[in-house]
Amino acid sequence: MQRIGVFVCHCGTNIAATVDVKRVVEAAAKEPGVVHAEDYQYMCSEAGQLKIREAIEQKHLTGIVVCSCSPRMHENTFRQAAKRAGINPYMVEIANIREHCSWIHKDIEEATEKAVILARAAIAKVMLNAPLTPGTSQVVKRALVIGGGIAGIQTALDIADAGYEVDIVEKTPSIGGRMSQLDKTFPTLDCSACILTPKMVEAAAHEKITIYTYSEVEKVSGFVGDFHVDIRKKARSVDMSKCTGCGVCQEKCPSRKTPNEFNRGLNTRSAIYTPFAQAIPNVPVIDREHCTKFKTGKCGVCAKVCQAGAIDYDQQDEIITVDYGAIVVATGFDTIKLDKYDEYAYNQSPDVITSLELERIMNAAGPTKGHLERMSDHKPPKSMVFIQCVGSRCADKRGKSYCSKICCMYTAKHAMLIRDKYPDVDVTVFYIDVRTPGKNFDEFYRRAVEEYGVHYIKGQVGKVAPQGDKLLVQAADLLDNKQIRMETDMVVLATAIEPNPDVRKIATMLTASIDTNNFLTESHAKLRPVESPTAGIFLSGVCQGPKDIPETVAQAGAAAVKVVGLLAKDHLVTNPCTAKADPIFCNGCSTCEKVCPYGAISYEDQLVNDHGIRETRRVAVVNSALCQGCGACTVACPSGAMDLQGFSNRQILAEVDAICR
Amino acid sequence: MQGLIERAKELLADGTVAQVLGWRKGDMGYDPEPAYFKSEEELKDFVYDAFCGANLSKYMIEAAKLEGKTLVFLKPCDTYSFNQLIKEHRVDRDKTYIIGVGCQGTLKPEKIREAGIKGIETVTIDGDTLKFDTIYGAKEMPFADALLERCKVCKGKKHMVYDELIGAAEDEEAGPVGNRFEEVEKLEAMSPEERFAFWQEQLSKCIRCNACRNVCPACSCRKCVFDSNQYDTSQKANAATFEEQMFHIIRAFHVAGRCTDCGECSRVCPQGIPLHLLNRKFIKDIDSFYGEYQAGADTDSRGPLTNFTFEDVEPSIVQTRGGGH
Amino acid sequence: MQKVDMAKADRLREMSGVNTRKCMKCGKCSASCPAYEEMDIRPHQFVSYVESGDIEPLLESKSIWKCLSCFACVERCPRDVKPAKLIEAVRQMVVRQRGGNYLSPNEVPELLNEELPQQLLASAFRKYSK
Amino acid sequence: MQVENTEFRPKIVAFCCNWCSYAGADLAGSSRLAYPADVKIIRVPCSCRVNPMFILRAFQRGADGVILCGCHPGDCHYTTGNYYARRRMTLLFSMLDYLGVENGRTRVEWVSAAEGVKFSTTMNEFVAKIHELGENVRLEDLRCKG
Amino acid sequence: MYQIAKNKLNDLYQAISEKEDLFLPVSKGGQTNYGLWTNEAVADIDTLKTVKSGKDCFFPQSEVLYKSRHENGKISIDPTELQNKPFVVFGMRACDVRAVKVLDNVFLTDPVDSYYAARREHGTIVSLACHEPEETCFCKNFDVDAAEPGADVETWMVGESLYWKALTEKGESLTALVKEALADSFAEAGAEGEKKVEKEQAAVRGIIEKLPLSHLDLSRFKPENTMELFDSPAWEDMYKPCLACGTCTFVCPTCQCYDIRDFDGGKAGIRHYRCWDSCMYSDFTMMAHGNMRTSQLQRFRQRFMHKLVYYPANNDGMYSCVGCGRCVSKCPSSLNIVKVIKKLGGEGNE
Repeated sequence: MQRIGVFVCHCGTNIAATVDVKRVVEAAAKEPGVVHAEDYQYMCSEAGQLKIREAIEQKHLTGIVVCSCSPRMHENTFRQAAKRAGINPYMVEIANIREHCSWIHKDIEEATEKAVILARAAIAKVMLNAPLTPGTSQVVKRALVIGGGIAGIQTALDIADAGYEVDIVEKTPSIGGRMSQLDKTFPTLDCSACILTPKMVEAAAHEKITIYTYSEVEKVSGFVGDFHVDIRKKARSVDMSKCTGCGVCQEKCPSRKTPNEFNRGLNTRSAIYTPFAQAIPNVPVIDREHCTKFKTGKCGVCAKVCQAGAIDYDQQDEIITVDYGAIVVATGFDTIKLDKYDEYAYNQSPDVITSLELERIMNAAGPTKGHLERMSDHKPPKSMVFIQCVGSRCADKRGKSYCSKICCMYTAKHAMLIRDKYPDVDVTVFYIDVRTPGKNFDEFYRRAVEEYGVHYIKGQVGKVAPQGDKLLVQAADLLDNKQIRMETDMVVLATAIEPNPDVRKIATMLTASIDTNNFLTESHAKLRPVESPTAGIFLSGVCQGPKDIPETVAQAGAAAVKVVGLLAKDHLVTNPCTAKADPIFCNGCSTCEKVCPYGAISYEDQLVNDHGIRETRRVAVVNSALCQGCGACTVACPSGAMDLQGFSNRQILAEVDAICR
Repeated sequence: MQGLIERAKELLADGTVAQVLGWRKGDMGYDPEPAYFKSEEELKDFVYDAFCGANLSKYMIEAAKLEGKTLVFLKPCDTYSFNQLIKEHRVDRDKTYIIGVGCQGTLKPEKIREAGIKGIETVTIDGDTLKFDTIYGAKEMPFADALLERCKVCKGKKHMVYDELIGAAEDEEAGPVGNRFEEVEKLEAMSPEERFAFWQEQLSKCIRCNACRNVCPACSCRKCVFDSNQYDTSQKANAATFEEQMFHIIRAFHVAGRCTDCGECSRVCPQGIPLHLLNRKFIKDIDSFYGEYQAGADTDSRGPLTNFTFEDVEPSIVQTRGGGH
Repeated sequence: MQKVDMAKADRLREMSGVNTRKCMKCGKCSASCPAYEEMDIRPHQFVSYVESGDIEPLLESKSIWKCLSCFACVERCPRDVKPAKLIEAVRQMVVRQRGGNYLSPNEVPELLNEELPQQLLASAFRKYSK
Repeated sequence: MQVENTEFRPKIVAFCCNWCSYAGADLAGSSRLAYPADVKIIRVPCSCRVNPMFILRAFQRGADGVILCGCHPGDCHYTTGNYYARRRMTLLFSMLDYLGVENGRTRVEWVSAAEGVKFSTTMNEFVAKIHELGENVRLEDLRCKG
Repeated sequence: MYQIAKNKLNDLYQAISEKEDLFLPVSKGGQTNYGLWTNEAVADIDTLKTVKSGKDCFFPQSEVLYKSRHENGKISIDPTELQNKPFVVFGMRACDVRAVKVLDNVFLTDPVDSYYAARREHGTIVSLACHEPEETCFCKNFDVDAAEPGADVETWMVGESLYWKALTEKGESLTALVKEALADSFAEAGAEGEKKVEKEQAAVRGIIEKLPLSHLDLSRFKPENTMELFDSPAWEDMYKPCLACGTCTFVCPTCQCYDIRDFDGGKAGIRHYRCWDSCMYSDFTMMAHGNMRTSQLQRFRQRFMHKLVYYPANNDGMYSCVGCGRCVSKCPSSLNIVKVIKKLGGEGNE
């Protein structure tokens, strides 16, 4: 017979303000099986946990129910408290009377009544709980980082420096990511390449780091500590072991009309190419879609000019399977498409550009060799307009609801750099709010205004229209309460950023949850910001939310520490809430096996003794190390032989009964 | 029929099989029972005619535990059930010798009684006519009028699995007959209130004798969930209509995607509840939501409930599909 | 001292279906407005006036007769606030207070002119007939 | 949307998967997004854990509506669980409809951990629907009444 | 003896039901079973055999014995009231009337089953003689006379009239009740009526004589042959087609086994109820240690040994089979007690 204790938490006033805690205690005390019930200000506090411990010891409780916040908050806290008091940690159930009750209801009567019912359901469930013992599983001492931008590189370096093997999988031909496209960085204005390249080189040279560029993650199976990942190494058509990186092939390649992705399409590149001069690895790839040899079979110039004989037109995609203990997602971002913003004339005039395009124009290795000029006539502009919040903070479907966070600062940077290098160019920034939280950020913005004479006008631009070789900008100056119509030579749009679209596919493979904006969800917004709710999956960089370089690097380091913390363990404790087949009921029909996503179910011939009737039969056996406890098999099983420990049929039915009573 | 007996004798004699599973003559001419035959002598009571409605597939679960091979006679629709049982590892194909037998449709004695024919002493099937000697004199009725509902919408006279065929239909006449979803469609076209009344009247007759479950080749569980103490379902009592609804819904759900539509449930129900209409509803839904699927047509495909596609319809289709639903 | 009339503000919100709290004060409506120069109270101000319950000046404003109902502000507002609908609502409120019709449907055909955009006529009818 | 407080207080059971919908309900809670107290949530690891029997049992015991919430298709924590749940529930709901049970009493909704607002609006809508349908009589078990 | 026109039977039902609950064969969903007479009910006394027998009227398939409730830490018990109002069962055939005697032997001997006893005390049985017995009938073997069904009142349907004869005190008072309510349409049948009934009886007995199953050899089913019958190798062959369903036991008018269970109805409390059980079920007599009968052969054997050997051994030779033939027509596998009698009774039957 179970002896249940019920502990009702006030959570300060969070619960007690809307739920009559005393009445919950009274009602719970009358439930069959309950031998102890009490309430306390903060059950999760040291003192609260002590109360639980005392009650368990003094009243010889076999199980406890804590009526408090969501089990997602403190289930583990109370399980540990129970464990310390000497009962099995799985003899604990939580009635969520905060998130699911006190916080959403206003009427005390109603909320109290509901809290009583929720407590009753938890009591009914715990009455059927059985002690569970977690098993253990091995940890593969190797990590995978998906994405080779600054987030991925930093995470990989930190993990590798701690002594663990790390693989980076990068989709493009080189690591470096968005940061490699930037010219200068705020607020210090140091050269982006100068600080990034050494990290790239370090990663490439690190003995613990393996880099797979031009590669993609194809399939992921397994679970924390033991993921199995298929990586597709796309055919490069260049033998990496032979290529010397001399670049002759790229010079001689006759097909040169492909838009240069690295320069955001502002110029073109050859079909065989390395994305940029400092690319790592410095080995080109053949873009088979645009290569004449692959399109028509005629050409082969690159093979002829390659001294090293590295060109290999017959190379095939290769799939390798590697086991990892942890996976870090660092897939980064892209700017949103501006197709739906006709009012800014982005598709109508080459002189309306995005900020990332401006970065390339400003960069010495960019399409204009670093000269500021209009893309239409290559003339230097006399005046420039920057428009903030293009596609950010939008309630409609055209843009994104969030603030892209980095635009205010990089716009100030651009404005400042232009005024510095070309003092005769008149620069105007139209803003809604200037957001500059961050060390030395506001000072930086003020310098742009005060020292460099950038005009900041509060008011979003309504329309940009090409007029002759000029652009007409129409806006309202909200502070002067007047409408502005001004002609300018160039317009730069601070375009919203969004997670790399590929992240959705990757999140699905990893079973990591993702929000409506395609940002990966962190396990807890405040307390676990670099962990995905899926065990063993960590988040680094903008894939989790907009952030600038220093924040990205900080998060990359944090993710690395979490990975190292995981890899440092030899064994992981597995979830004991696994499926279990009752051989007496099992038909051995193989239905459950078909729905198991983990291949955790196998069949064996077993001697089954059903009340003295002995028979050797084929029955299902669950590998508890592989089983993750989803319960798909329990419903697929026609005879009800399969049940889930911790969420058994009887437990759930008892909850249903208790709620409907 | 003599051909079947002769072949069974041969297979017994040459040691191919150790026993024969077929039908044994009854007392009335319309009540043959499934039976094992172990010798030539016993086979004199063997019978195969339109009254041999029983699907012998399910008996093969137990037969797998016997010594030696068992020869079983399966009608075309029985072979679907057998295949499904192979898929579920419930029968042993290697210990089975299947003779596929031809079928002209099977009969329901209840229908003869409903036609007012009683006191039957002998029955003769004479082409399209059933002839009876009764203590109330000679009687007859059309063969077709005594057909089981399932045979009026036969899904085809092709055998899905066999070692040899005797008397099986030629290809041209083996195709399906009638629209088996007609009755389901009729119900679907009713208002929810009418449907509720219909099922209420039918299911309230249930006496929980479990004949439907026990005869069903898909209900092959060693121990049924309804025989388990775990769920607090009152197994035997027809105490409240809810229990009957629950039992029949769950039973239909458990066999959904596995039911071959053999119609045994409706054949055996002592209260004449059209249970096949529940199973057929699932079959119809599966066909329309997830593509045509015939359980038992093969032994290795994934059943519709252990499968999915990314584009599957959402459950809200039940609300939005409109029509009589 | 400003006279606060929250009842009217609520009424305007209800009539227009505009949630004034969604406004983030970016001014894109005013930036887009072709009639801006002729208005005494600007489109973005309509939103904040209603939000603060300062309705009297709106009812007296000439802006409501200057708005072309071109809906550029509705189209471009990043927060989906729809200032033009709010202006329309103020206009209706004024017209209903006055109770007079300035244009009857019978008069419309006479005014038809091939050069005239139909949208203008439709909005004029709305503007002067309610 | 707020439901008027009338005599009829429906009993509504919401099965929520641990990873998305239960967290979505938590988010609705921490965002103080109200929905009627008639809704009581049962935590299950995955939508695929929900056996049709649980749903029938709820109706038997007097529930007026049952809703199942899980991760969006493609986002299942266990990769594929909600796909199976989707098929099972589609067929079950269709069967209940076929038996003449009002088809608004059951519902499946995909609610992610980030969709507190959706959770709350879904529950408000569902409770309103159940108010419209009134008390569940077609699946009631008289032995559980009174 | 009284007489009432067939087309006035609804008046008869109405008259009885105004005073007492009336149970009679009612057609619903295409099947005829005993049910309560109401204005909407479709009485069907032409069908020879109801699917379930009239056993339900005295020993319902499921009945609550008591309800209990756990509230505020206290347990309360609320026993079901015993039957305390008179009721009438109309239309029972001779075999079913005999079956009630079989049940009486079980439930009315010490220890008396008070639920059953109360119903028997308050119930009046109006029997109905058979008109056209079927080939599945074999009541003659058990000395049941389908032409003279007995009980409190016995009736015959001859042509367009129902003839009514009270046999007991209860029968007399029911007759008085009917007479008072119906007056003219329920009249003395007179000598002519008696004659008609006698003629009908003779005809029915003649038919029964000719029925194919009317002459079974029951001579071997004696207590002294118990072990021999028990050990017969024939069981091994016979049980094989049995599906282990409960059809035969649930349609049987004499099967009296029941199970007692609890149903937790939540706020409605716990119902302690009994319901028919079937010895064919694998969990029949399931106990903590398991089941005494571990194979279907044993369960199958139990049923027929009980009907034909054990019961008569304890009840002065009265068989616990009445030859109604329901199992003969309803068994999904066409198995039945007749096949068993023939197999075990040796050759030379009939």
